Amino acid sequence: MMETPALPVPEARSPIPASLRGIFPVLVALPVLALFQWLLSESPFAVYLLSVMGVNIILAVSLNIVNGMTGQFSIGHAGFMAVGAYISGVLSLNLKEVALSFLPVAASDQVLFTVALLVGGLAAAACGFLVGLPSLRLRGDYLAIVTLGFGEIIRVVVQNTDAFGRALGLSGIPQYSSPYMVYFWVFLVVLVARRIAGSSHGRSLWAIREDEVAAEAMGVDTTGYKVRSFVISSFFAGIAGGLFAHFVPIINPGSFTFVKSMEIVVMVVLGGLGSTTGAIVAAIFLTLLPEGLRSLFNALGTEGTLAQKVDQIRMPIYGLMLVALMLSRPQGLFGMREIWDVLPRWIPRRRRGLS
Amino acid sequence: MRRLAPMLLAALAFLAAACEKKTQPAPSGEGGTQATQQGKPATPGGEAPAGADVILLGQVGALTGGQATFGISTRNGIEMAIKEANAAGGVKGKKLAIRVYDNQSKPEEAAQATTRLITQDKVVLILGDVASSNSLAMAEKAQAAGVPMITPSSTNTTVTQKGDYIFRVCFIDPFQGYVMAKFAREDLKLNKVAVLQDNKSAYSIDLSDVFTRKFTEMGGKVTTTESYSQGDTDYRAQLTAIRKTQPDGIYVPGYYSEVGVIARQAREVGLKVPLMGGDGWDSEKLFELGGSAIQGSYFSNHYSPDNPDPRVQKFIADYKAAYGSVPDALAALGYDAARVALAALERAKDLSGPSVRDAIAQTKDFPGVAGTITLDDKRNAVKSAVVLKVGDGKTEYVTTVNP
Amino acid sequence: MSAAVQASVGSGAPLLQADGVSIQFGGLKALTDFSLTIRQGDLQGLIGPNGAGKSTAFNVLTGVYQPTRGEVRVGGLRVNGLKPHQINHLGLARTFQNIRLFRALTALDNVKVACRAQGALHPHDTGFGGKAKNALANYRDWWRALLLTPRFQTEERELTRQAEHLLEVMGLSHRRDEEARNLPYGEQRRLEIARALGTKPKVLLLDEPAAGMNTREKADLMVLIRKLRDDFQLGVLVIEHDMKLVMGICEHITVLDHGETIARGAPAQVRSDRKVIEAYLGDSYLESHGGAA
Amino acid sequence: MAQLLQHLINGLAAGTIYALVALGYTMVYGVLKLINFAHGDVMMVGVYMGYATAFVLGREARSSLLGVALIFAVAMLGCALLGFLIERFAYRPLREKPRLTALITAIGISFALSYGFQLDIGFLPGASPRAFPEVIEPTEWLIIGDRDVVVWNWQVISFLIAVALMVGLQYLVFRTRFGRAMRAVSWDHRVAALMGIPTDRVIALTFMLGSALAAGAGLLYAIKDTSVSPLMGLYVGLKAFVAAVIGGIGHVPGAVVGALVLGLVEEFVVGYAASTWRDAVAFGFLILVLLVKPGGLFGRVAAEKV
Repeated sequence: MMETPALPVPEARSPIPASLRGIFPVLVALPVLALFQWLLSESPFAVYLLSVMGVNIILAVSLNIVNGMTGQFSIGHAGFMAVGAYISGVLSLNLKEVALSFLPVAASDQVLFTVALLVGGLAAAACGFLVGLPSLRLRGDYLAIVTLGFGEIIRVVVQNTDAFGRALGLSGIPQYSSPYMVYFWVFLVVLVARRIAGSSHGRSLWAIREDEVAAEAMGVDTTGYKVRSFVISSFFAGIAGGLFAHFVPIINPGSFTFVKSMEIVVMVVLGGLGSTTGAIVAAIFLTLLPEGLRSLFNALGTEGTLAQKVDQIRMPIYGLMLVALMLSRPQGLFGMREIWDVLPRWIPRRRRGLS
Repeated sequence: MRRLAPMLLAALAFLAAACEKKTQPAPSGEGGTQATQQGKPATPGGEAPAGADVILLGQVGALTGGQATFGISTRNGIEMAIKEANAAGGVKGKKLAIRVYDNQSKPEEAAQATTRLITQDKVVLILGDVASSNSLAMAEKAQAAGVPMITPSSTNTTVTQKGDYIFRVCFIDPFQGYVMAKFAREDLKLNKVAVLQDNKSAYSIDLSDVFTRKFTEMGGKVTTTESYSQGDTDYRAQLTAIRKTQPDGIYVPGYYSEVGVIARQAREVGLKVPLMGGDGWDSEKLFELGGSAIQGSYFSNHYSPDNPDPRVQKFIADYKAAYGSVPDALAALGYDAARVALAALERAKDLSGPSVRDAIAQTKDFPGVAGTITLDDKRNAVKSAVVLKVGDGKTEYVTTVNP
Repeated sequence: MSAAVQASVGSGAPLLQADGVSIQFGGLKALTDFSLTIRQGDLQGLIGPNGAGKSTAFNVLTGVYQPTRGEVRVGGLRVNGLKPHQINHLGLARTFQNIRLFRALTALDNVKVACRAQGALHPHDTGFGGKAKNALANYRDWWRALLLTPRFQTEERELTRQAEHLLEVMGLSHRRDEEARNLPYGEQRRLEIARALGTKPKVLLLDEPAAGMNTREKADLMVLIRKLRDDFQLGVLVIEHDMKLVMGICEHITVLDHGETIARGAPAQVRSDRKVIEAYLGDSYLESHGGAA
Repeated sequence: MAQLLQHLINGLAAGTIYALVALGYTMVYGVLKLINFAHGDVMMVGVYMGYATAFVLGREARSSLLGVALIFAVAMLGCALLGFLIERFAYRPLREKPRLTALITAIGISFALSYGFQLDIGFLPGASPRAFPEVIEPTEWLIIGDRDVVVWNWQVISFLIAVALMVGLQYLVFRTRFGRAMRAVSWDHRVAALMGIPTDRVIALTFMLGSALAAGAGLLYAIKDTSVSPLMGLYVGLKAFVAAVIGGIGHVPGAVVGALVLGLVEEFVVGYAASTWRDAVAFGFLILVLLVKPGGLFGRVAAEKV
């Protein structure tokens, strides 16, 4: 029989006192992230690649809340990312000269960076609400096309407003982002996704995914919950956009096309709809794959014309690989379950039911 | 929530109150990156792998996506220059190799590929992209790491302003826009001109902005500015709107992939006036796509293909033999950029970043295929531009405009 | 069930009342002039041949369809135009004709979804104020869930306890962590009832609960329904084809045919009603048996 | 006034092309409830097949009636085969799986085709745009005023071909046995199977039909706008999908109306308002339509059977 999806109920006595349980994971994470940042500081390529990977993880996990847990179908995630990127980028550009008097410059930069991120995230969340509300009366494919439309409208708006740098894009945004910051937010989004999944709100989202009519009859305010899942997911997409804007030298509309939205949807489906760890693993895999293909082809020798064409072959290979994966494992890597449900028996796992 | 809201407001108010001008000025224009050194790179990142018998160059270009055609032409031009150099014994007695990465026409991919070239592949020099936004992303990373970079065809002024390691072998938008404005006003004596730009391309927008400003300064009038997006193939709506304003000419600073079809549809909609454009027009495909409709139009370019200079004709013949088609401006610029780089590498006392940078800066009257190249103090190429008239299957030289 | 509804029920208003309710889909008159009153402790039946409009009546009462005429009142409060979840919060729960469990969730989670969804503290106040209060209450709940506050943890434990109790009542404790889709048919039926009870209803609407059961299971079900009514002080309305089952447990029966109410009253009286026999067994039966029995 | 007429003609011309591609989307969606994102790229492949045939035929042979017919036949049959292969090997195994997995497969195929054709290895054409050989000798068919409004012969011919294809499809869907079977499958393919309808064959045929239509549309598009490139499928495919949704996805006549409306809206936005905002207005219009009529202009929102 299929193992049950891990919707743990935090009722078993856990060693940590109840009041501390909420912030305990955060306390653990901070030193770990500091170590992680120190390890990476001397290799810029690792820093850049891991930052891109972190942003992709945030996008995948946040989209999983809408496409995975609530069973809705959004292909406009890059639009929310763009809102976050441009709003926080413009804010940082204007605050470039400003510093908080009581803090050393580096610290005040980080504080202002966080403020810019949050403003970007909230703007994206507001867009999530705007797009979420009217379109939630629509079913599946119609909702998809409305979210797709939203993404395209944002791209055209950005392309035609001077404040956003039009087609050239916005450059000179202070590069405040660092792996520490990126992975702090990765940690936050995973924590939020897991806490939602484990809570009664998460169960209501699952109910909507399984059978919306039955959920409504059982007292779940389906429209309200769908809007909330949209708002939370687009907030984190905005944060991901903000982080992206602060480590990429320039952002322009070309980075937020509907092809980018589709790449995020692919990560969520590949990881398994509804599985947070699945989304993480898929995001890591699909970020490192292109670089891996490059290293592989470089190893084959740099002289031949094949080496020159190597980078062109990546995209068709990516396409065919998707088809193969979907045919071999349609339910995605982990299906609806988390990694600790799928691991083989001999790996010691926490007792059932402990969150 | 009741306790949370007042706390938040207090924090915001406190933050706002505490803001004041930063005491020490933000790091100079280079925008010191958080992760790596600020301003002047302390340790040059680009020192050659000791003792290696191969000098490795890097190129990042759009090999897939909307601008694949331009990226591939540039790569072909560079590849040819490298092959010729290797045949002639390489540089400093060492063979040359080039590693080409695709940026899918996206700036974040360009930055990622550049960082990989610098830190993993340890390239000595980087040849930059066509699209200005991608080149800007690459310039930021190259400057920070102290690796010299030459962009063959990014014409946006801000690219070389990123720092002293960033060079370019083509002229910049303000000059090219001025060239066509002057030509339209003085040679063609046009009074009313419409502009049709590609709002997805910074090159096209910059050229049309400069043209509009310069043409109006010289007493002309720009009747309307319409735009299309790269990838469109139906421009009849824009052209019908332009026809209503009865212009004497239309400035279309786009790429040949779109301009050819625009010319056809302009004639179709009844616009007989001459079309004008920039170096983005220069390609054999212009005649194939434009057919008879494009004839009688003018465009500014780096060089004239029927320039009798033997080096130019040899380049065109070799390119045609190697790739089966006449080289376009992007291939020619790619070829020149590579040869400027190789000449600099030969001149430089060693392969470290600063010495190669200084060698490139000394480029003076370099006999490029696409015009003689002299780099000014802002590291832009001081080149004269030629204006060509589109004939039946080939272009005719009209005039030269010096900077 | 919220305080306001308790207050009005206390004053003797019926738990569920529909009077003169009609529904038309385009030309088709699915239901005409349907009236029904359920008080606490009632165990009523709603019968009729296939396509008589029984399920349509159910869907009108629970807010899935909006009536074109007439009014539906739950605990004395008019619910026309309310969404199903708002009506549910007023104390009206239902099961479905073809089982609609949350198939991938465990039995426990199926019931917990229903238990938890009582978040709306002011369901009757459907004006803008009510909506704002609900939204605020809900966002505060989300914050508690995200911060995993102690209060949230106790709430979750309480929910689990309630759900486990309901599973026990319905004899499904051994299926606690089993996915709903893996349960045998009879148990899925019972899980649906347990889930409905999770919303702490005052009125329970059972849509063909005995469909697909053998006679022994039906007998057990009859006992169970009566027991639920007494233990939870419910008003129960059952849709059923099986005359024996309906006649067995229902004290009052409403008969529908082609959307119209053709008979209403005690089981014995309805059994002998000419129109009911004609509707059920067709005219031939009447001729052959020489009019009413 | 002439200006308005010219815009009307341009808009209708663009609309007919969108219509033919949108019909493919709607038919496939009707039968399989799947948004076939690879549909635009199948059209692109058809155009390149037509390009190759026209090249082989040589200058004079291709502008003869037989030549044109041959080019259309090769492209449409080739695409029908491609459509069959895609459905048979990529979509059929996933038919019972959640719809999102089939969609990701479609995205995978779309990437493989569009980026694959950008390579210039072997028979693949390479990235640079090409001019579709002149198949119909362009002559002015109708001129109003001194060239205020110009209608070209090929515009009329392609309009007639498009209308012929649409009428043919309409006849096939609503008048033939196969059409009835297709509609039955679109309502509920499980029940249709119980009624003895060979659902697999019907779905395969629908795919082939949709792909062939797309090839036809692609050729008319290439004749209209001359320039042909591996990414043309992506751009036209998206707009055609929007048109199909405006009309009510799954509703055959709706797709045509949606496409014509979209073509005209885009034309008038560019013609009279700001051309930079064309895409934003197109999508804004779509969202507006969906807000007013959630099922699209003709679509019916299936009342959930409780």
